[in-house]
Amino acid sequence: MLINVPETVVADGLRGMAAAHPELTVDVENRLVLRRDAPVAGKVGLVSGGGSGHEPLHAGFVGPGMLSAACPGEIFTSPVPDQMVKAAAAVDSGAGVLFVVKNYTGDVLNFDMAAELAEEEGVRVARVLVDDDVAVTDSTFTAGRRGTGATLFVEKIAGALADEGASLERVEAVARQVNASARSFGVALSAVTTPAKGSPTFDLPSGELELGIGIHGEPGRERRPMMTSGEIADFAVHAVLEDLRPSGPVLVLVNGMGATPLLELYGFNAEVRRVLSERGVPVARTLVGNYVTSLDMAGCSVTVCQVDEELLRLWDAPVQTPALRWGR
Amino acid sequence: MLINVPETVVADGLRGMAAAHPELTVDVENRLVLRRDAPVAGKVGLVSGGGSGHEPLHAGFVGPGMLSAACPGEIFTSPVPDQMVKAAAAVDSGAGVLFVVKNYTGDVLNFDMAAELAEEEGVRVARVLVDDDVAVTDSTFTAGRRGTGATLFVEKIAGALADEGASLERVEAVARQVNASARSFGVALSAVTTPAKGSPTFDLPSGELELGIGIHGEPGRERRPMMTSGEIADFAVHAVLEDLRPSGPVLVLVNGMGATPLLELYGFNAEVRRVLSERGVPVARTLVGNYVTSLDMAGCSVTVCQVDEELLRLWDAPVQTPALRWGR
Amino acid sequence: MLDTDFFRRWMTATAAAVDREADRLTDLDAAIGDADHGTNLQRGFTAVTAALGGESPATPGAVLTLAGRQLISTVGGASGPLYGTLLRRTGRALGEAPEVSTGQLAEALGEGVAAVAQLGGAQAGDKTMLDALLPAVQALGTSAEAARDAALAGAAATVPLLARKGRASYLGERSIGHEDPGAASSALLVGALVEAAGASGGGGA
Amino acid sequence: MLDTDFFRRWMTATAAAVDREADRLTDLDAAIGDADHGTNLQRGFTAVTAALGGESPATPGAVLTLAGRQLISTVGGASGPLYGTLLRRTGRALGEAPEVSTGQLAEALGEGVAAVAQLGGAQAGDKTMLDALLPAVQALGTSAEAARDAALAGAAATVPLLARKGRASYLGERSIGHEDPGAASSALLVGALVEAAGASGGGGA
Ligand SMILES: Nc1ncnc2c1ncn2[C@@H]1O[C@H](COP(=O)(O)OP(=O)(O)O)[C@@H](O)[C@H]1O
Ligand SMILES: Nc1ncnc2c1ncn2[C@@H]1O[C@H](COP(=O)(O)OP(=O)(O)O)[C@@H](O)[C@H]1O
Ligand SMILES: [Mg+2]
Ligand SMILES: [Mg+2]
Ligand SMILES: [Mg+2]
Ligand SMILES: [Mg+2]
Repeated sequence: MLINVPETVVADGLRGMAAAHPELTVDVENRLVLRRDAPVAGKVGLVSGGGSGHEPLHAGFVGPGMLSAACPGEIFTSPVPDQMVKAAAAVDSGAGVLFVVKNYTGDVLNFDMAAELAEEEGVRVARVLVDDDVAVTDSTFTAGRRGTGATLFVEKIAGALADEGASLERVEAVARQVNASARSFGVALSAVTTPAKGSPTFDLPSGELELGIGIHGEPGRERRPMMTSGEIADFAVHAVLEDLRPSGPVLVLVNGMGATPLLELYGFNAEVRRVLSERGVPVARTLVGNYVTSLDMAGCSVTVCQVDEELLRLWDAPVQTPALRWGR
Repeated sequence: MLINVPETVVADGLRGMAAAHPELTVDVENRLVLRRDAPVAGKVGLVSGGGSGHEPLHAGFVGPGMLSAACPGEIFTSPVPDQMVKAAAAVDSGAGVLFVVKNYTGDVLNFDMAAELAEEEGVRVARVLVDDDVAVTDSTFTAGRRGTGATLFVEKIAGALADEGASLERVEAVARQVNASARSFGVALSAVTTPAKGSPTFDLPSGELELGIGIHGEPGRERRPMMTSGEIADFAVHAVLEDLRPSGPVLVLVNGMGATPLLELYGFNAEVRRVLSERGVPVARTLVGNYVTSLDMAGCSVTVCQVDEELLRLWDAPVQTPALRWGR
Repeated sequence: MLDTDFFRRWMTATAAAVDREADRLTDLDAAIGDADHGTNLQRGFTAVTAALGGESPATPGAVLTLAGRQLISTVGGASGPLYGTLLRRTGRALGEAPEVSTGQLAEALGEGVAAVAQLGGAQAGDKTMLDALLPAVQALGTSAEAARDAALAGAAATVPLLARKGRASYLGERSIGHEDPGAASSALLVGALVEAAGASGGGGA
Repeated sequence: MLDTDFFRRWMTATAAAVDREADRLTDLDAAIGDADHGTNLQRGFTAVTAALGGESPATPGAVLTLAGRQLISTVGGASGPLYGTLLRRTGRALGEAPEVSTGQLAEALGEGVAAVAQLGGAQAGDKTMLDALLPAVQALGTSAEAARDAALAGAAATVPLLARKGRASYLGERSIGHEDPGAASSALLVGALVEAAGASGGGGA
């Protein structure tokens, strides 16, 4: 690992972000990454956060057109309420703040505590839960579906609407709509090594893969002998389309878990596109790359999000963050 | 590996690029990635290429403000002259074409053959060699320094000048200037597994690292017990500054080899910045990410490029490619 | 009666136990979670010890609410809010009394555990920290030793369970056969009661 | 005399040898290069075989120039232009003759090897394919068998050398102790001359 000591990995990363991105405010001590111009008058603030180790999510998505602030926790550990309360206070212009929360017990509990505290301080807070991972059965007997790749779509699209000056209610509604329209499925070709543990979180022989993994190094639902890129695309896209039956065009995220070469991700995208077209699903936009990662895990995930004209317009709207940048 | 069969990895990747990037022309059969609007009247064409496995280099750098065309070879294998000749013909508006060639025997020989053939077909061709890797002694007893991270700076800055309508001579001159002003040093924390070989190219126990590696999975000059991020930064930056003594501001590329988490790269950037400031070198711009990669290798490289006002202006100029995008 | 110093010793003993067992907790979490439970609690209880060193809470209740606040502010994850709530609610239930009886502690801890159940929505048998905490509260009426043994037994009994809450629930059937890390750490917390009592030379909490 | 068919057989036998030894060539390249030499030549000679199947070059020279063009268009890397140039130059030196003597081949191959030396700038002892090709050309005056043995000996003799050209030169001292992959493949090319001669039933090239 390219680290000093496990204890300082998150702080070191923030110092490095500060050095590389003078266009952001990076508060290393309080573990906050903020738009430099926050609070923007009249604009709803968009705050997200979660465990570190998923970079560029979330700090790499802070900037005009996307997040107002990100709260990075320890590796794979939800941040603490103090961070979110400070972030909310820093980005609230009076128009209120939307918390974008990935559905993990830790994130939910900490963001909920923060929402309570922030409201006590007079900030209007709404919350959207992202729970797009179809590998997890969404029932009262589980913690519910995990939040994974759809987080990027939620943050981009809600961020674009917030930048247009929409109300907290409208920004929250579009965020919910995006989450409800998006599903993901992920596959691991190797386990994760966290700095603190120093060895792989589970044992995955090189000729096997894990289907239905999350983004925290947890094993998946099922282990199988290695499959081809085409077979994985068949499996993943079918799993997604079992739960989401898009009647119109979709956004596609072909996401790397961190250690899979971009060349292979593009090759996988070719197979994902094949399966979608076999299933009659038209693709409006595609994003290929390492966006919602799991440290040094090899593998990939597919996220499909059905869009109407308004969502597509908001997706195409300008964004200026370290990791996503287009338009102006 | 996330592949179908080793033989189709490059073609699959190009199909996936075509699906993801309708704004580019991707010719899978002839292995070319082109700006859609090529040839642009009056503009010098910028053509690069090299072995695949270094993505996003070069295909991810095709677009307004950077490359006109990229020629991807097989994994870690220089492309063939046919590709470069076709690329030159496709992007030449009459203003001539600059070949950006990384200094490897294979790339040099194939691009030289292509230049001869293209000139026979009436295209004016100039060539710039990129050779920035200080780990290799540049002498008549070696193949000379390798081309690595500086390629990104050369392609970005020469691309910006070409987009302004500068002559072939001026574009070539600025490309040479950038290369002469840039030096790199790389470190591997793991070896590469190529699809064709299917096992690591060399054996690197997890508690050791290789100093002075290239981008083709070749071992480095020296193996050492694992070092901290700070120690690696000391070693790499000092190696670079032994060869380049910047008198003014520099661009810094903190580059991941493919499998190193972005969080760790940012942490490494903090250490690189520390060493540079200890050495009194002011940093004008920093880019952190996986840009010049070596498939699934864990590790990183540092590239430092001294810039004057003109080079900095060209660096900041708008660019619209899959992997680098800013301004407009 | 248990005085303020007893509660300080309880927290210090828990911190020491967590330090000692951090790797085991993380390994348990690696099997069915995300391999951070040990480091999470280590970070949290280090902060608790530091805070208790810096501030001087005057009552048993104040010791626990301070500790709970520290956990919430430093742990993160699922266990931060849950353990934080456990100690804060227990502390609040103890009120301002300068000394409390074992019975009062058992009752207060019962309120704390109920708050954890409410916050996390888990029930007995869901393979969480509750599976160690609930039997421990019952047994604390008898003695600290009985509570420790009940917590240990409760933690061990999570092995065959299928997880219904927290990250382990993502694994479905594959969560069976592993001890729940939060139940294991709860057994450490309860076991520390015995150490805290022993350290004063007294005859148990 | 060596007719057009002999040269076709030479190329086919080389393709077969490369197929057989591809993994070994790649492993040699993994040690001091980038682990692709075997696949590079396999791709190239597969294309050569296909081209010879599709077209019917009428002379020995035409067989070799066609093969050389195929290598240049399909191999890439350092070995594509170098082997491509070797065969094209050798073919060109053979001219239009429908049959050539072993002596003429030796002379033409000498020109081809000189072109490789000029293109790549390497000399004997630099740990490249030249270390197999140069002694082979000398020995081809005697017989194909002698050439093969000289090439094999030349390739083996690269083991203790320090590389001065190509990727292996990046390794400096660490390039010592490994056989050069290009020298190894050159020995296959030269060895295939013997097989081509044998396959016609004749007594050597
Ligand atoms: N809903 C819940 N109710 C009670 N305890 C829970 C719940 N969810 C998780 N836990 C406990 O938290 C433990 C995991 O804590 P930790 O690893 O620190 O947090 P995270 O799961 O966020 O990484 C589990 O082993 C379990 O005992
Ligand atoms: N300058 C040169 N002159 C002669 N032969 C060379 C030169 N450079 C490399 N070679 C030969 O090419 C071989 C490597 O070929 P290959 O692996 O196919 O290409 P690459 O090095 O581009 O991956 C080396 O083993 C060496 O014999
Ligand atoms: Mg966690
Ligand atoms: Mg090569
Ligand atoms: Mg955990
Ligand atoms: Mg090679």
